[in-house]
Amino acid sequence: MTNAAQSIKPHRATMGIWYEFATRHRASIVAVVILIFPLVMPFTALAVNILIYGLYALGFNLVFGYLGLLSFGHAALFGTGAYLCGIAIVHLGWPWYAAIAAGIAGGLLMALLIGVLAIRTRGIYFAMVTMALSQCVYYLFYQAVDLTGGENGLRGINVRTIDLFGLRIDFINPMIRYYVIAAFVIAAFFVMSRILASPFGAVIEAVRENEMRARASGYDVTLTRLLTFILSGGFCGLAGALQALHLSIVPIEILHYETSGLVVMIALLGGMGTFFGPMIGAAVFLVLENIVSVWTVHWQLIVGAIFIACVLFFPAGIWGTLIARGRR
Amino acid sequence: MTKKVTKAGSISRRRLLTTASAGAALAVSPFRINLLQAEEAPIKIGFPVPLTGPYGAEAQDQVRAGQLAVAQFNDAGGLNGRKAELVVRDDKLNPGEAATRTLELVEKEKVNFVVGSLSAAVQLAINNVTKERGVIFNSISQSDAINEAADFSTYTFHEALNPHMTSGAVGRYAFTKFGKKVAFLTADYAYGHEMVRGFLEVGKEFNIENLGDIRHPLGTTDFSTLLPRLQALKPDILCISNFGRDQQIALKQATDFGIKKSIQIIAPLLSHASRVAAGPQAFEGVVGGCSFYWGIEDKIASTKAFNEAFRKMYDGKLPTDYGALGYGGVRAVLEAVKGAGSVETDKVVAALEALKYDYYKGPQYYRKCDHQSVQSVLVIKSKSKDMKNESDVFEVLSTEEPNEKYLRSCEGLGHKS
Amino acid sequence: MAGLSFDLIALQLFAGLALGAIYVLFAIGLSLIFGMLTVVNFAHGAFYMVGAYVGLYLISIGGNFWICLVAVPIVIGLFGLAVERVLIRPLYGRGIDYPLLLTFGLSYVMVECVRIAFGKTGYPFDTPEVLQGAVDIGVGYFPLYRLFVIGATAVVLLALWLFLEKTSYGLIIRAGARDPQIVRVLGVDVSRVWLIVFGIGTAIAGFAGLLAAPLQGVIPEMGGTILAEAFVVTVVGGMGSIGGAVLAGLLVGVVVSMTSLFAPEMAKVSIFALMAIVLIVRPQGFFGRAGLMS
Amino acid sequence: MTAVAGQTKEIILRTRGVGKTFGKFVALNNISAEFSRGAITSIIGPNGAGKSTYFNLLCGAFPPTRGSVEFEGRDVTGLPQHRFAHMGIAKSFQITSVFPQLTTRENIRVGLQALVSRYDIWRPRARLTELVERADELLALVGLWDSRERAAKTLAHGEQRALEIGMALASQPRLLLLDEPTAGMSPEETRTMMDLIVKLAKERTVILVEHKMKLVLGISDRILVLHHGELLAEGTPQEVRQNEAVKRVYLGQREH
Repeated sequence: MTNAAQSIKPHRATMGIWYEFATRHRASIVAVVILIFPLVMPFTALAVNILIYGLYALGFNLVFGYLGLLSFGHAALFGTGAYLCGIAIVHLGWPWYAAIAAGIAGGLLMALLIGVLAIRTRGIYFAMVTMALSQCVYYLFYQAVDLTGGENGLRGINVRTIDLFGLRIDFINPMIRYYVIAAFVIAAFFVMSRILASPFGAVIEAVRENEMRARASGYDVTLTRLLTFILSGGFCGLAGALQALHLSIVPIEILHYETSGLVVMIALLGGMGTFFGPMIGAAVFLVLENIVSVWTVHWQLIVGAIFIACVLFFPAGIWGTLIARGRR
Repeated sequence: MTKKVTKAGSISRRRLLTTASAGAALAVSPFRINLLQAEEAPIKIGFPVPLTGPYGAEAQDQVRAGQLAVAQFNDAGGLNGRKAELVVRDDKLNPGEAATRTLELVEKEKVNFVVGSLSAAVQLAINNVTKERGVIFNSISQSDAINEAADFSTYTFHEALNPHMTSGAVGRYAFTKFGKKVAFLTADYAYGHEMVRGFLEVGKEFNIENLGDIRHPLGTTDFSTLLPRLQALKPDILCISNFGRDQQIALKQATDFGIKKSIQIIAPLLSHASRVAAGPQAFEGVVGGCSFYWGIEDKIASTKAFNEAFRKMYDGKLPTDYGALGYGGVRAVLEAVKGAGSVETDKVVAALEALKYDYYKGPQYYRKCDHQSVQSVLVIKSKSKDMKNESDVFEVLSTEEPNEKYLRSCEGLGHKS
Repeated sequence: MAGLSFDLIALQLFAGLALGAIYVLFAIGLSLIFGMLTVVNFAHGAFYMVGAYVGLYLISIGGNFWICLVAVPIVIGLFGLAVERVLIRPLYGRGIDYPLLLTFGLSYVMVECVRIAFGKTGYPFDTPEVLQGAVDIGVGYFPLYRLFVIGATAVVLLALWLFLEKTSYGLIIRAGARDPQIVRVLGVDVSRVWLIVFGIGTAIAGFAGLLAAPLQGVIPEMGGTILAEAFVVTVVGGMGSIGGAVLAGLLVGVVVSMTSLFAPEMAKVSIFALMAIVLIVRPQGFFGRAGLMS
Repeated sequence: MTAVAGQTKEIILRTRGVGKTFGKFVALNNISAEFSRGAITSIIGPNGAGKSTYFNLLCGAFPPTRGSVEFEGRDVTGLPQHRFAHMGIAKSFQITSVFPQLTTRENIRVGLQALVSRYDIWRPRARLTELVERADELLALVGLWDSRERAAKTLAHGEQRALEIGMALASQPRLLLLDEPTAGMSPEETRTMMDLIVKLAKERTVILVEHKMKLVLGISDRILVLHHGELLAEGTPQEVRQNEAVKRVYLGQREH
């Protein structure tokens, strides 16, 4: 089902020079791009959203692109991260960094719960079970009004300043907020790059490529899937936590299945199973939506049409197509 | 950024979605030196409303009326010649999007004020962003939570009615007329719960008998599994506390089940657009509340003036309830600016607190403790015959005059007295 | 709350079955298309919605509800044929994700086009005069129109059953639903069969939309909610199984109505909880093939 | 009926009364057999004899309905398949099964890695250099050195089969299970494969499932003949060739 030939592999046949360069220094390239990014965006809050959705899609892509499982329930991982971070600040009065840790832990834990239940189903059924379970999570948070604010959303995640190495930084300042969040996103990209280049990264791809063969080679396919899903939850949880800090609220819509659908769209648009694809997909999608929705209220028509065109003509996604060109 | 200063009069002809179009897409560096906000720079009012989504029609009306208030302000000379401008954004009815757009309005557009929203969750999201940044926000949609101390701030104003006020007015009217046995069908979210709470509080005065409260999930499209149960309770009054499409479908299906034959249906809030979308049959005989109905123009001078200005600007169209809120919300802020003689936040807050105004529905003022606009509530009934035009959908049964005693007490909301 | 009489429970059960009828009608099209084409049609809700709008339009230009009952499925079916030919066909053999994502985008486009053509606000859709009012069904009063919906669903199911059992196309489709390879081996023009199946599936969706219109009015977003619920129905029943869709549709209706009786605010999530439980216990649904689409 | 070990060598693998039913269909019925260490044992039989079912029980692809499987004196019945690989049992598939998008070398490297590192998410795998070296050795052994940088899906059929053997060897098995290793091969490829099998059998035990009896007669130490899910005969190639029951089964059935 995948078409992830573009994924990064050390022993790949004939690479272009720039491609090889990009592969080797992918984390540094991301860092540089992220630094100058807000300068070219329509507004800083959008740039932050792109980073966060890019990170969310990066985590999702680990399961979708690299492991080859289509999950329709990733909103539960993203949303749990956001809510736990928010709850830690609003109700428990935790410092911001501890709240981020709570968000990551929330993503990991929710992924463990959903993963244990869903990981044995396959293909379309996996998509449906994850969707159903994430709907149940939606309901759970919706009903826990005292903790989550229910339909009104969780408000009051107000972090005005953050203390860093003795410095007091103004977190309300948009650029500073951007760079603080960017630091976390860069760190996450680095970790993801390590995971993909690790022995376990090879196992993930082996399981996607041929489950039976992987099993015969001595890999526990179910456990590998579960661990990958949990890792993915950690990235999505971090993305959620950053989103909570950025917007200072957590809306219940974050757990809606449309949030799950959105990340599929972003990953596909950027190029599933590619390292930079999710971030590029997030940037293109959100910028497009922003521009078109300022221009016309019928932005969904344009977005839908672009989506159809992508599926029909660029199934490898934007980045996937570029890589395929570049490698030639 | 190119010159955005617009000559007087042209603003009214602006398209709904002004500013930040092509120019914004081109690199607007946050590092760019902010040219001193010259005196000529317009007074910017950010206006996030759900242009897309199920309340798009209402939102469009909010924008129209907001533009009218801006045009009137500018035509009257602005603030010593300084014009105002409405910066409209689509919040997509999503609090996350609303928060993002509010950040854009505050951080990039550098708006002086924010007015808008059409959902409880969205207004709370916007409010959380603006209050952190010391920007005045005048909310034009319903919520009880925004009055409460936890969400309130000095910069938070609430032009719209809240559920407590509407359900109170409707309850006081209905419980004396239709009976004491009451059953509830309620959308299971804060707004629905707040409305029921309002009814029950009023109900204590009238000794109503609460037969039960059935809560349905938000976005329910089929009430057939709930209605037999409600019917079996045999109430005098069925109180349907939900909004928008939930309300339209609930009323439609209640009609199909023949509930109206023996039971009076009341709803805390009847919206103009919902009534038009669902048609006269479904809403027939339903009694509810609203903040504004154009039909009171016979009695109230300010309504007549507002209706006429709106008609003139928009080819004879009549304003709706949400449109009027958009007008009131924007105009109150601009009048306060005039009164303060400045756009400085603290001065404008003081001016708003001191404001006694009558722009479109009779006298109003913002209560000191929670900045809730104290105002009249109309109790209306849906029409199904003798309609003069397509906007002639309600009959006003009574008007509850503005009175602070109909609001939740400041202490009850958690404000220090 | 008092008043849990036997009559009420019986009426509730009946209401559940009536609700299930619409789920069934919506889900069989979805299931038919999936079983034959392995296309998860995310635009099914949009076809349903367009069906309701086509009905609205036909009535506004002087048609009546009975004409719509025939015309709407034909119009939507033809539209479905065109969609299959132009958009879905190039994606066969590319796995299950791409048609899914394409139809996802298509639903955006269809909804927005309807918004442009008919406006963002919904419209009322009157119940045909002869079907207005409620009738006594022994345990209580029930709207006549809902009884009609049950009847119409039964007719569609019967027609579909006759088509599948008694015609040569039906034979091929049944064989194909069991094993797509067989049909190819038999040397049948598969693409023609796929085209027809997609047309029938969407036609039924349009018909369902028309039937739902008098129940809730029409609005561009009306397809979204039922789509999510219908996925539950098809998955619980076993994807590709028409019998499973019928059984699961009725079951979901009853589960919703019974939850409504005891914990109404949980009515929506009960559907998803049901699906999660069924799939965890039996990953292929009631009648699904194990390992399909892995 | 218990097969007797021909030589005095130790038993590496033993099945006791294993059977497998799928629904009502009995695929395999009560097979007890022993396999000697260091030998080449072939399992033969006509189509539908239960060879593949038996093979899958031996390699742990699914558990038997009845009976037990013992490896090196240890009961391994019902263990998950990946555990079989850890214990030293490797298999190749009847239908070619490789990691199609990975390079030939990466295919083998992944196979090798399973013994060394399965859950390490942090250290770069490029640092496990000894795996690459061993992968190169195995590539040379199975004759794929020249194709080491090609994606596995681009290899010819015979090369893919060889790659599979290479991957099986990667887990350093003491027992190598091969399911019709020459299926679909040209005569020339078949000869190369047979030579390779003989070479491999010098250092490990090999169990071979084969449809074509003639192929294995020459290289096998012992042969098991299955028919209708039962063990029909068992013995040295010579004994099997002269077995009346076997002759009857294979009579008229031309070997192809």
